[in-house]
Amino acid sequence: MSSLLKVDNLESYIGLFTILHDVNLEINKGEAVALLGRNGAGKTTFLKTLMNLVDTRSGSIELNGKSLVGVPTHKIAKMGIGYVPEDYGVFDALTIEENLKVAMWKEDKETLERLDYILELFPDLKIAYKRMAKTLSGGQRQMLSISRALVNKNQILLIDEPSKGLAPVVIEKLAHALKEISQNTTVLLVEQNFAMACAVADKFFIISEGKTVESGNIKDLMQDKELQNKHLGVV
Amino acid sequence: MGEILIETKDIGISFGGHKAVNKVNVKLEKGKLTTILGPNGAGKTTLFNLISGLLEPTEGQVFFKGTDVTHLSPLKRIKMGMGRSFQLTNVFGALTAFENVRLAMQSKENIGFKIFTDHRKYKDLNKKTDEILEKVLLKDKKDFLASELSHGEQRKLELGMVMALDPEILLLDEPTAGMAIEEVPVMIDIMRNIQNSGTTIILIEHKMDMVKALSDKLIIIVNGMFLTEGDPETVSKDPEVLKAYLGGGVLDELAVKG
Amino acid sequence: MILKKDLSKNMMIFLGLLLAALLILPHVSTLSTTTLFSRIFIMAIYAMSYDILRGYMGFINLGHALFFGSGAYIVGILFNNIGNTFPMFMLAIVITLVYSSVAAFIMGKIVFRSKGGGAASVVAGAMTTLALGEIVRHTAERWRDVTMGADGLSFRIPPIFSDRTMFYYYALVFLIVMTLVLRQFINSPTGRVLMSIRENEQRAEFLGFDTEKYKLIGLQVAGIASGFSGVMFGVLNRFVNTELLTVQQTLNALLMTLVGGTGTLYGAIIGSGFVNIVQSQLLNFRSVHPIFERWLLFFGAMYVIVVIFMPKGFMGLYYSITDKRKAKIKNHAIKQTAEK
Amino acid sequence: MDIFVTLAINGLAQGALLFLLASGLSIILGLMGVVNFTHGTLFIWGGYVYIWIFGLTGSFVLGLLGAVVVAFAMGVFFEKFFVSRVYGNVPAQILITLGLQVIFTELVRVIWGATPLSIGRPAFLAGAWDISGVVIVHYRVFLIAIGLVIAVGIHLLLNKTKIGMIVRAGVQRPDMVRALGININTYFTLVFAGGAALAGLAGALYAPLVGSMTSTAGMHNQVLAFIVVVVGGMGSFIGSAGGSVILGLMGSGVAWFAPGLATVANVGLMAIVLAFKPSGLFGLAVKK
Amino acid sequence: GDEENTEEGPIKIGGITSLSGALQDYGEQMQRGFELGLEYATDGTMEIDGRPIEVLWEDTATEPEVARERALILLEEENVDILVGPASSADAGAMLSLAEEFETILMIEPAAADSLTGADWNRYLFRTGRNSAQDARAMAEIITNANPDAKVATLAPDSAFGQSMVAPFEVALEEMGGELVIQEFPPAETTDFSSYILRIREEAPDYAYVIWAGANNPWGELMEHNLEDYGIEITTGAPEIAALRMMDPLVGMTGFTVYYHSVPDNEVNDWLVDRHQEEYDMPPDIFTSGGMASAIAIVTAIEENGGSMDTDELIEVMRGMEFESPTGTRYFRSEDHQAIQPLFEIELTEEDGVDHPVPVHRRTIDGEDIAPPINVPDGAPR
Ligand SMILES: Nc1ncnc2c1ncn2[C@@H]1O[C@H](COP(=O)(O)OP(=O)(O)OP(=O)(O)O)[C@@H](O)[C@H]1O
Ligand SMILES: Nc1ncnc2c1ncn2[C@@H]1O[C@H](COP(=O)(O)OP(=O)(O)OP(=O)(O)O)[C@@H](O)[C@H]1O
Ligand SMILES: [Mg+2]
Ligand SMILES: [Mg+2]
Repeated sequence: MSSLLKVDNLESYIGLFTILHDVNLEINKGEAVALLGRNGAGKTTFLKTLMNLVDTRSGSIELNGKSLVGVPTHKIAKMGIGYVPEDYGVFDALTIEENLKVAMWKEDKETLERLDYILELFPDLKIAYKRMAKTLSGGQRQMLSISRALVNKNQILLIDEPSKGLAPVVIEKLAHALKEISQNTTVLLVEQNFAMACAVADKFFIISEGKTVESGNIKDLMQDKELQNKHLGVV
Repeated sequence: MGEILIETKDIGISFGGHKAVNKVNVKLEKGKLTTILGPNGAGKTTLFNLISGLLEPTEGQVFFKGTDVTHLSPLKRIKMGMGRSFQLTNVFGALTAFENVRLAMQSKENIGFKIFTDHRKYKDLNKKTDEILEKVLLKDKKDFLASELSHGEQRKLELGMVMALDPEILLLDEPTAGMAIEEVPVMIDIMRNIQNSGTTIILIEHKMDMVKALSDKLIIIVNGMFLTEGDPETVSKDPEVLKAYLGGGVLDELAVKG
Repeated sequence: MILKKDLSKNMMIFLGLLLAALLILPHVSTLSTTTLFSRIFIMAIYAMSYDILRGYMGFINLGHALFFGSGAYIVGILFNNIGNTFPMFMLAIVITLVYSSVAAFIMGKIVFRSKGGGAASVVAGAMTTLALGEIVRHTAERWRDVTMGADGLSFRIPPIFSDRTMFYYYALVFLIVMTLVLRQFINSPTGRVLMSIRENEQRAEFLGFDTEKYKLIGLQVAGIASGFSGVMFGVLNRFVNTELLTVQQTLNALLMTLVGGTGTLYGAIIGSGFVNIVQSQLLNFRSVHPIFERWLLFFGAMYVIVVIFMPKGFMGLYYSITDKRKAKIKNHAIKQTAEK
Repeated sequence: MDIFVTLAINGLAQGALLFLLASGLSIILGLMGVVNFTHGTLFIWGGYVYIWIFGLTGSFVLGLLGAVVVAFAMGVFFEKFFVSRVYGNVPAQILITLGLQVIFTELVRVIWGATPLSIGRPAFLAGAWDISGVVIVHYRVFLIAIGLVIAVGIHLLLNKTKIGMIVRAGVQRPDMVRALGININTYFTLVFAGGAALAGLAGALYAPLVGSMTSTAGMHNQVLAFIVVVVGGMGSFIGSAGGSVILGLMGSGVAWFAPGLATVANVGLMAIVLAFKPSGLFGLAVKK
Repeated sequence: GDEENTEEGPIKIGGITSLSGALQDYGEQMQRGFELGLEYATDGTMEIDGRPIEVLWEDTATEPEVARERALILLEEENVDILVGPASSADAGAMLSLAEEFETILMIEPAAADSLTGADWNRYLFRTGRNSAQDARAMAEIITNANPDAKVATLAPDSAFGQSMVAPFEVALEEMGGELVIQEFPPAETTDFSSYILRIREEAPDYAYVIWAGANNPWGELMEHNLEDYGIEITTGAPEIAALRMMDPLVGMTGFTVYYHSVPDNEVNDWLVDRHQEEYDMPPDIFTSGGMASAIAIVTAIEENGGSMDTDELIEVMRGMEFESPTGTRYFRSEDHQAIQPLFEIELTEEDGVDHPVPVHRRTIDGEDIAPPINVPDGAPR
């Protein structure tokens, strides 16, 4: 398998704060990877750094061998990255339909098929299709945010805590869907819900204090209670 | 049944044609921890909004401590002893974590409109604020601006603020969404303590472990309508609840299969 | 006083020296410089009052000049119609106090009707206050018998104020007193609540603060301070016209606070000094080079430069230095949480 | 009776003029949320460029075109180098655009002098019909027509393309729009410049109407444009059109029935509308 | 008026007017006129009795506070002997008390508000320019001269300017036998005058006296509504050239003017027109003539005072003093220091090669006939 995303010695900062100190990771095509770590460890900041929403100080990020450092966000996205931010990033003043439309790169048959698939997955959105996004419930916002990242054909999906705020049934459905999607599209998942992470991912990385400290196969992590305890506090 | 703190009578609201909450009757008991469960978009947050006064119902009434508060402003209800947190993080971004909590404390202490005394003079207020920050694991970050906190940390701050408010009844809307799993037990502890100090808690939560560990009673809402209520064990086995909300617990299977 | 605690030793020394310098200034400078400084002091209070609204409440008031201009009118009309005596000045202060608080109350009741945040409501508030300010200006313009409209009302002042050097000291004392008062207000519990309202009004309400009342108080305090500075401005100029009630006059306050740094209170003082000195210097440069006959080009450029290169104003520059120190401590804290 | 017909027609024409004046601002303030104090300057630049080109070529159309092009270019310049740095920060927007306004208004004086320049109407639009006491001025009818064309055109542009929604989304969450692969900066620049061009067009059409252009005409007309947009409802282009017509007709009515109130009628209406319906008269009706 | 300064060094004149801002144009014209006036009055030497004249110009930016501050610099730092200006009445209002405080003469030109030589008068104020009341009386005189019991309507902007032009007109007209039947005050920024014009049309007066300054003007609409067909004659004061350019529709109208370069017939004006043409390649305008008048007045006064700059003496000399100007001889009325001056009845005519209607002289109205009422407050120290 060839490496899709490769990050070396990444250091990034917001204003006067250095948040990521030393992040290293490599993700191959077709993998589903979970990024784990405690609150404030720097997971979100890492995803934002990939999207160049947070500035890189040093180190390298490569997608398919092309450096992403300093590339404008919209160009990074167009390289085939779908991004679900932690705070949903829903456009309140637009309808659900418009939110999705804005996200679509083209409106060809394939995209529309994906749209159908999404609306099937989240029937809530279908019902509220013409409504302003600001009226959505917390969970519905999450659904919309995920949907927006799914309408395009991406190489890789960056998803920040998708299970947050979703009801168990929906999490289940989502996990299935992500699993399915990860057959064709690489998925990088930040999760606090360990079960969800395990259900979707094959590999994991753990970030602590702005550094990647552990990585490996997620099945091993499931077994390794000690490691879980050390970095995740899962009992 | 113990003393009823909050009661809704046929409460409902519709947005256009859509009935987000539909003739819901609930009784929330003093001293108990009640959890409201339901699928996404069921109307849980909307119910909170109706109870706390953020929205005015299109039908029905809300009673708080026996008084009809249906048309009272949120402010009046808060003054009567209601406190709530928000599902979408809602803190004062450009103020420090400390100031966020201190303000809640100030409100609780009812300092009133003092316009020419220094806020720093209220020493015990500051002390209590520190205590609360310690409880919600934010002691080290008290001088951080709220906007500089990570999402999980902001959730903790939000919790700290309502704790400082020390209301008689506390409405918590998914307080732990996005919090690290390691900290869930701490949160459970915090909530137990709050409850033990005599505060009634109403919780909206999707984390079933936590719900089961904490709740005295579950209320299930689906499609804006009351479905059922009861103790956690019974209700979580109710087939209808399983179907509408909990699903089949397939997640774990999936994970095992890889 | 808590002042002691807030200021580092260096700061105290600096302020002491500054005060000493200001005290001897009239004796070593020309009368026009003295007058320029009197104007700076008075405008500083006007700008500070604006900063309370803009910087601490997050409220853009485009009608703020109505307090300022009215203060000047009140004193002018009293002097002109009843007599230019000191008791009339005191009466003007009292009337301004009452007028400003009533006007602020009415303005607040209208503007604060609609709650909630977002750019749209900021603009709505700005436009409502603009309308109210314009209505007051038009009223003054129409009430020509008394106000003389745009041509302006010139009046005589009590002899006690007519010595410019003495007036300079009055203005300085006025500035110091008002700064302390406003500072105290900002640091009061009420002041803190205003800041929380700026950040998130709905949340403040759900913490149990009657936000509308707090905003009204904030607006009244700002209105009164602005009205007082208007009274002093009137006495300084011995002239008032409807120009003092225009949107431009409000925008001057906005400029001064932004130059100095919004939400810092003292920034307004620096801003007033900077803006007034720049304007006066640009006019002085006329004789240096004809390009300064088009001084407005440079004045306009100042607005642009400030916003682009000093978005947080002079105080922002100052704080960014102290912030670097704080950042270190915070960086440390980030690590610590992570370690736990 | 003939008086009322005259007043109604004049009111409508006045509405059309207001609409032209406000259309650019409606986009910039309503859609992008930018409090743009360069509007008045763009407006007078439009007028001066029109007079200048009309003087050179004698062509009405070339004059308008020149005004639009120059204003568009100024819009690009303003947005790219200045306004783009202050999105979401209303006070900074006010100041930076105010600074540009001061500079560019002064430049007008440097280039064309402070003296008002007079300009006639093109021959084919001069004159009026006098139908038994009802006076209908050709140029005003022309304004109504242009106003309609622009209203419909821009409305279609905003609603049949993604531009409108992308800009609205970008105002709220520029980072997220970028993360969806859209170069929001370009959209902002183009939309701002589009609004600027409309301001320039308004200036160019205004000059022949009042017969002159002066460097001080900007501020008042700018405030007027703000009033129209706010009364009509921010964010709704059609709302601005409605607001213009209402203000135009009200202007005629007030001038006839209560001329003493004419100076405060506009701001007064705005204050009342904002106090009772902060979203503007058409704020909700259009955006469902 | 500083004593030390009296005998040695140059005579310092502080010129303070609008060199930027709304009235920049007026200020610049006045500045040119003033400098040319000095040249004329000193025969090109720029000296009086061997003492050179130095003029220091300051810009009021057409803002009263700035005017005051700049005036203060002139008075205090530059120790000027006399101040001249400004263009805006508000700027002048802000400077009045300084003249008194520094005991220095302020020669007002061309600010026109009546109150400057009326209610707000103090002994240091002189005005070479005409005030609103003189305009008003000229207009009333012209109208009643043609039609002794004329019914008149006024159309003026709803501003200090408009009101201050109409109020004295009403008094003057009534006094001269006419009747002011309707006053219309559209907002200064009006672009649609139809309501106001229609109301005037309904009232059917003999004359409509239109007072308008500003870019948006009612001329076109007045013509469109065919007032002439309703027997209403439009009249106004012919303004500066830039504003005349907008008055094409009014060709044929009779009115008054303060100055137009081809109207007065005297040698001062001939000199001014030639010299101005030479220097600036265009004819002088209204405020150029005013500027020149004020320069001549100042030089005349100093010369008559034997070169002394003593303020009190100058005031004495100037009271009742006659001086030349491009519009003929003027004198300062001793009661209120207002220059009494002739104005002109003119007719607007089309002239080949000129891009605006040209005011043609019909009659000179004697200054005495249109002398404004004296409104100096009773107790004011003289
Ligand atoms: N704007 C900011 N300014 C300063 N520090 C920040 C800012 N945003 C985040 N941080 C700090 O960076 C660290 C990492 O934050 P980040 O949001 O990446 O954490 P996270 O791993 O996503 O946590 P969570 O699970 O709570 O979402 C935190 O300590 C936080 O305080
Ligand atoms: N203003 C509104 N207009 C129209 N529909 C609305 C409005 N507000 C809420 N809704 C709808 O009402 C329903 C209930 O929303 P609510 O936020 O109460 O859900 P919830 O139970 O809290 O869900 P979640 O678990 O996702 O937070 C949702 O379908 C939502 O889309
Ligand atoms: Mg995170
Ligand atoms: Mg919810």
